Amino acid sequence: MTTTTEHVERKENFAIGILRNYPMEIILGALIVFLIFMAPGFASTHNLLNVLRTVSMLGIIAFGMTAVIISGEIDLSVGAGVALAGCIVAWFAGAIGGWGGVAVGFAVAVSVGFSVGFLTGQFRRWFDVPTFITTLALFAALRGVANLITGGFPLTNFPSGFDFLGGGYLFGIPFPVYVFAFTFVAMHFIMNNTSFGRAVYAVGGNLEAARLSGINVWLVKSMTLAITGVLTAISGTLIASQIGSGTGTTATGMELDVIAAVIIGGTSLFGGKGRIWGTLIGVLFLGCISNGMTLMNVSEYWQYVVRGGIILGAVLLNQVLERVR
Amino acid sequence: MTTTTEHVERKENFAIGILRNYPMEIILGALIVFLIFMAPGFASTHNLLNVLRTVSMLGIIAFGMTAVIISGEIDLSVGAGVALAGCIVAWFAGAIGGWGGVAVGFAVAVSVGFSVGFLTGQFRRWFDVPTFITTLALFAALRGVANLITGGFPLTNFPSGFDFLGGGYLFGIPFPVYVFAFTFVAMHFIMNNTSFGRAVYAVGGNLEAARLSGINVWLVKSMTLAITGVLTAISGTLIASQIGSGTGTTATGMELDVIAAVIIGGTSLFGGKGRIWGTLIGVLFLGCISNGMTLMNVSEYWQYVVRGGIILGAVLLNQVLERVR
Amino acid sequence: MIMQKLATKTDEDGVLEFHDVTKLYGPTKALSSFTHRFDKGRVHALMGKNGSGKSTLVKLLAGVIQPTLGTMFVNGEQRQFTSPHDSFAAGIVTVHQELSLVPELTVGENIYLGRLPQRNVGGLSFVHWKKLHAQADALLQDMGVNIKSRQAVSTLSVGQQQVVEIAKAMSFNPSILLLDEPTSALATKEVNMLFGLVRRLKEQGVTMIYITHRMSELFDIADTCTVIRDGHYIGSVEMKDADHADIVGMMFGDEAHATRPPRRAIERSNPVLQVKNISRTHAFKDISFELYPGEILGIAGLLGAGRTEVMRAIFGADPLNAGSVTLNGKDVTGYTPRQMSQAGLGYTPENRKEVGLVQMAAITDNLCMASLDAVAKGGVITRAQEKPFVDKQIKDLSIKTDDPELPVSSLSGGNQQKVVIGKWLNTKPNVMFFDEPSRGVDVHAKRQIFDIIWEGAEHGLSSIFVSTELEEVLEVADRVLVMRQGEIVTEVDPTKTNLSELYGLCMEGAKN
Amino acid sequence: EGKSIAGIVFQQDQYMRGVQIGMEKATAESDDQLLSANSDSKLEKEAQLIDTYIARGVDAIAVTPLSADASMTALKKARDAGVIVVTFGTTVNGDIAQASVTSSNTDIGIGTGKAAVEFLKELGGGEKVKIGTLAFKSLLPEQSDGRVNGFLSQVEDYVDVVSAQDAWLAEKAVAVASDMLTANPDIQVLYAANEGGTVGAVQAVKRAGLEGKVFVFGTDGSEQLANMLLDDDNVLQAVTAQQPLEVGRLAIDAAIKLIDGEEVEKDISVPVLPLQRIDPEGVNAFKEGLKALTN
Ligand SMILES: Nc1ncnc2c1ncn2[C@@H]1O[C@H](COP(=O)(O)OP(=O)(O)OP(=O)(O)O)[C@@H](O)[C@H]1O
Ligand SMILES: Nc1ncnc2c1ncn2[C@@H]1O[C@H](COP(=O)(O)OP(=O)(O)OP(=O)(O)O)[C@@H](O)[C@H]1O
Ligand SMILES: [Mg+2]
Ligand SMILES: [Mg+2]
Repeated sequence: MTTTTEHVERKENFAIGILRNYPMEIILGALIVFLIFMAPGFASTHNLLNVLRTVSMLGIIAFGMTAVIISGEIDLSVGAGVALAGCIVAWFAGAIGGWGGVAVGFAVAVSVGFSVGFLTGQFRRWFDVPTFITTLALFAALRGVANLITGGFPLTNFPSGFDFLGGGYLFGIPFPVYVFAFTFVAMHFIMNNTSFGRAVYAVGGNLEAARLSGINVWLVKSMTLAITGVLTAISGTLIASQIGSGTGTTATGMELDVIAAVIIGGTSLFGGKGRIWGTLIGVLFLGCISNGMTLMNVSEYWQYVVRGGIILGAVLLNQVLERVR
Repeated sequence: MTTTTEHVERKENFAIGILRNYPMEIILGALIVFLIFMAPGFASTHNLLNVLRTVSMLGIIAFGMTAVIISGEIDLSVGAGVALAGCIVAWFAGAIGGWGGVAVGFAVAVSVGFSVGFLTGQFRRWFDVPTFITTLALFAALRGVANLITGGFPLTNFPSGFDFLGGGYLFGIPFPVYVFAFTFVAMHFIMNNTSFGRAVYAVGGNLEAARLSGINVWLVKSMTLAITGVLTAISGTLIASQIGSGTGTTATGMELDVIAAVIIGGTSLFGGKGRIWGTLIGVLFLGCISNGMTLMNVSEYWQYVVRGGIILGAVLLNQVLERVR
Repeated sequence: MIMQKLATKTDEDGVLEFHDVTKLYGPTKALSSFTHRFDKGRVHALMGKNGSGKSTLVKLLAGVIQPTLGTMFVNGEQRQFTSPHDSFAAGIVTVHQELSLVPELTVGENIYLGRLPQRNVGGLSFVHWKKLHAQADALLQDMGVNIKSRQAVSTLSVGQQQVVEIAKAMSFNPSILLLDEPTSALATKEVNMLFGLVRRLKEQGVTMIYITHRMSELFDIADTCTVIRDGHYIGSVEMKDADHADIVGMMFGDEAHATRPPRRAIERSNPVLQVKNISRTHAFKDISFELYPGEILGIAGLLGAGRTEVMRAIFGADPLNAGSVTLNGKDVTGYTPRQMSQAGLGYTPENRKEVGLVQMAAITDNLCMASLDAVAKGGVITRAQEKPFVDKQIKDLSIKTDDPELPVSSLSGGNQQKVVIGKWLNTKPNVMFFDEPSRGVDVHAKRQIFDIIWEGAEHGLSSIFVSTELEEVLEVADRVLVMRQGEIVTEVDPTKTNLSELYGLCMEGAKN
Repeated sequence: EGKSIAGIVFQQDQYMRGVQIGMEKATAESDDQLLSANSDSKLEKEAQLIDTYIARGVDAIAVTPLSADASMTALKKARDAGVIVVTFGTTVNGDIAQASVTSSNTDIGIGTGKAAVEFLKELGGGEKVKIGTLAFKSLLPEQSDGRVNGFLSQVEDYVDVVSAQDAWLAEKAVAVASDMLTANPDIQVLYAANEGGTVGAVQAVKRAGLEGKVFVFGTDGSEQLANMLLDDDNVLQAVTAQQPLEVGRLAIDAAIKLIDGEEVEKDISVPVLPLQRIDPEGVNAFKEGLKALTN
């Protein structure tokens, strides 16, 4: 008798342990199960690959944003950065032509992303301008520059085959998913297993303590922003490839989606806490909601309500589950 | 000789003192002087009143947002709240009719604003859900509800004379400016001279210390959010009056402008620090930039770049001037 | 208003009683079936080593946390405090171990936070600033401290902030006062001021619980001493019947503790650290000294004498206006903390909570934070690589923790201090600055820390040692510099002076 | 002396840019001044811009109102202040616009609808074809409904709308259109009501490998869409282009005439331009026209 009771108790504890340790994973799982039964076509390989492709564009940036937010900063300019990167690549593709043009454009876009991010961090250092402000200014300015490059017209002079990057398949899996997976692994490794990653957590947790521990705190913050700039340029190129053009209106409002994914994934807006893995869950969660609602043909006005409700519900449930003891 | 030198030195110190203590005021002043000479029509009474009317809608909310941010929270739902309030008022004006309908609608909108804000704070308390998330969810949901109320089409059944609220003049000054001025005075007073206002600073400056001092920290936070909700409803009603309709698409992206005004005004995104007066300056600053660029016919693509540049430049200069010692 | 005395006084007024009170933090038993009655109108010292549960007991009474099991009686009534507010209402006022002020606000506002004096105009009530500052200034003056009500708390040093905390407690006119290590940041003068206040309150019949790690204070101020060990009640003694050894025995059982090794002759030919004429506006000026291999240099001074500022500036945490610094024969003037740390200098700051530790990060992460370059091979780091570094410090410094993966905020104050030291020992420095390393550390752990400093010296580690407790400076250091108002006024040999002489040197000519 | 005319568009896309260029060209030769601005699809910003221009004392405002009803209040103020009001693209109720240059949204829908009728008849072979629509209802409900309903008015006998969603930015539209095709594998035709939606729909079909099975009908003319019509993947079948240059030029002409006190026709209609896969010459001619525009 005793053993049975014990066994049951153990099991219960095990279940509670899972609930406590993986609440967001469980919520995502529940959402997926719900969609499998309720959303026509959700479970098809084809659809799942589509969801992955769509979230890839967002997710690539979100991993960088996770590091930025953990380091205690924020980047509101990623949507504009995506548009700018697409326009730069498209412009060079048109001006130089062919894959050479694309390569040059991509290199320029990546350099611009890196430099703008890095300088944002240095601004914080030299002039104590919060990154919220700098990137808010960039939010407007980068999109303006993108439009100045294109003159307001979509640039479409890409070499043939360019659409592979955003739209093609490699071994049956959409190409952007590889980039997404690679970014995940790389950022996960960087944040957990490099001294740079450790420094990011320290800097966000207590800037002064990190500084007095001999960490080059501004370099660390600037680098998280620069990394995000590079990832934004990569995502921007993929998106330009997917829609076949570079225009200044691409990715409007994307910054909020990216930040939402990071926060839903459990990263604290106040810095010092967060996980790349959590962001992966957050990104997939948002992707599944959007996909599911379209599949279920939820009317556009209800979509707003449902989306808001699900986000709130999930985060709430997450907090409640974490408390189960 | 000695006296002269002393006199000069005193003067210099005085100038430096002004620079250090009122940097943002000086920057705004410089911008206004620039616009008087460079922007055709800027200095006309009619135009200045227009600027004031325009900034009123934003500013009313920004004062509430200042309190929210000082208390260490944030509200991303104000744009959606404006749309919802306008739709509620319009709906009741249509359903009940006349000024009675407007009055009921306004009362409902204010109650909804208050309750939603207050509950957001309580959510933070009970479930530890960051207000960033709750209001991000509301950001989507409130707009959805607004659209569900209107069915997607602007509701315009207002009684005649309703346009006075947003568009009319009282003693030669636009009506919203009175509301704006009243809100400024009230919030300035509350934040500086009431126990509640001081508690807001304490809660944002050191939550644990405030709690240990017997302050009901969650009530304080909830109240700042509730006040902002009420101010949002008021602003939403004025905007509905100004544009003569309630629609779900009103005030898209307004949350970012409001937060920008607060941060430009010197409030720290990390809580504990900030002034209502600073927000007033921030609001006027943003209003003058937009108005000036339109008057000077800056091309719309350049507007984005210029706007970004000016915001960044101003905050940067502000920080540099503050350091002059 | 919160402080209204009960209309009818009973015999049980001011009595605190615990019945089988237990407090669990997850698996940690912070307090274990604690049963005791604290009589009214007396000063009850509470002793115990770091992490024994003293602060936990105080927090229960302050309404900050709630007991897992058991009951508390206050003024003869069974009470459950769900918030600090409830505790105030019962007449209990607490000075917490960790500073709890709002840095952005003024001193006066902090003192009256949550109950600012009001003025009524036309039915609206708002803050009566004039009255507030007048009251606060009167209070501060009455306490005999030179702090102004309108000063911002962020401009005060840690010691001054502690004084403000005490002023805040006094302003409540408490009937029960709980003091959790109020003196850990205070120098002799302020300690005497505090003791004056405590005696005054005792005359008024106030019950006090007084936590300290400074044994000497007990005999000065306490009526009884209650000892807890690992959350358990061990016993109580009347101070008049007790002696030093009894209490230490109760606290530690029969653990052994270190004594100072014999002083060695220091080879004073080649300084490892040479500081020449350094100045920093508003902080200190024209400071010059040398530090030799294996030497422990003490700096003595009163609160705000500028010791912290000097060490921070040398370490590169604050800029210098003039002067030069040479470390290991290399000119390191203007180096950043990072460069300093790479050059072999370590610095443990005085306020561990604000700048010493990343509270939300794991103990492991904190211990490796300053030595990431050494721990990580080619920038790559794993828990396995960190483990030896972590285990070594936990063992060497006897850091009391169940799991190094827990956040450092879960440690008791003294153990947090050890983590700060461990963090720097992991960088294998050859010069260390210890700024108040013994603050909030129990007698035993204090000896351990001193032992670490002495043992380091044996192996050639040079240290600067700063403590507000002058007797520690005399014991630990090989040579002592005296600072007054930002200047070095003299140098003394600790073997050729005594406490009162050193205190006199620190005081001489100082204002007030 | 030179007149000053404000031109207000509501978003940054190719069509609006085209109108602006048309306006610029119409004012370039004279010493008239064009002030241009963008209301970002926000009614309150539109009202503010109009206020600003009234304050600046412009002679005329040429605007593409965001809403027939909701834009009335602001424009009425302009009229009351003696400013000439000309609308283009969209118009406003209440007899406020003194001239209105439009290709109606309904016409735009009808244009594509007409081009689709024969195609749908054949595709359905007597049965109704299942279609999905991509609109921009939560951005600009009136315009969006105008186009979608115009399209449906032509083809309603031959189609069955099984999915109606919003998506107007290309990258969003790819995802949404993909999802629609997944949820409704029987969809054979997608209709998109703006340029971004059309681009997204075409990319979604190609990405799903459904070329030859699913066909797209869209809206707006751009180089990218023209190329898609000419591509032999057979996805995009027809779009209805507007003539933004014409619209811009006519709006300015009307404004100048009105300022000078001349009579103008109140409703100036600019024909829409259907572009179809089955008419490559027409598409090529349109492309040439575009080149002239961007240079
Ligand atoms: N929030 C918490 N979470 C987990 N454990 C905690 C927490 N607070 C305290 N503890 C643990 O409870 C025990 C008692 O801590 P407490 O702070 O009461 O010690 P203390 O006697 O005041 O020590 P010190 O002299 O160092 O201040 C310690 O083991 C500590 O690690
Ligand atoms: N942030 C600050 N702003 C202004 N003055 C300060 C600040 N911090 C310290 N001071 C002042 O600088 C002087 C030196 O302070 P410091 O903290 O170095 O003294 P200390 O000898 O270490 O004393 P303590 O025991 O308080 O640490 C004091 O007069 C102090 O009031
Ligand atoms: Mg303690
Ligand atoms: Mg000090």
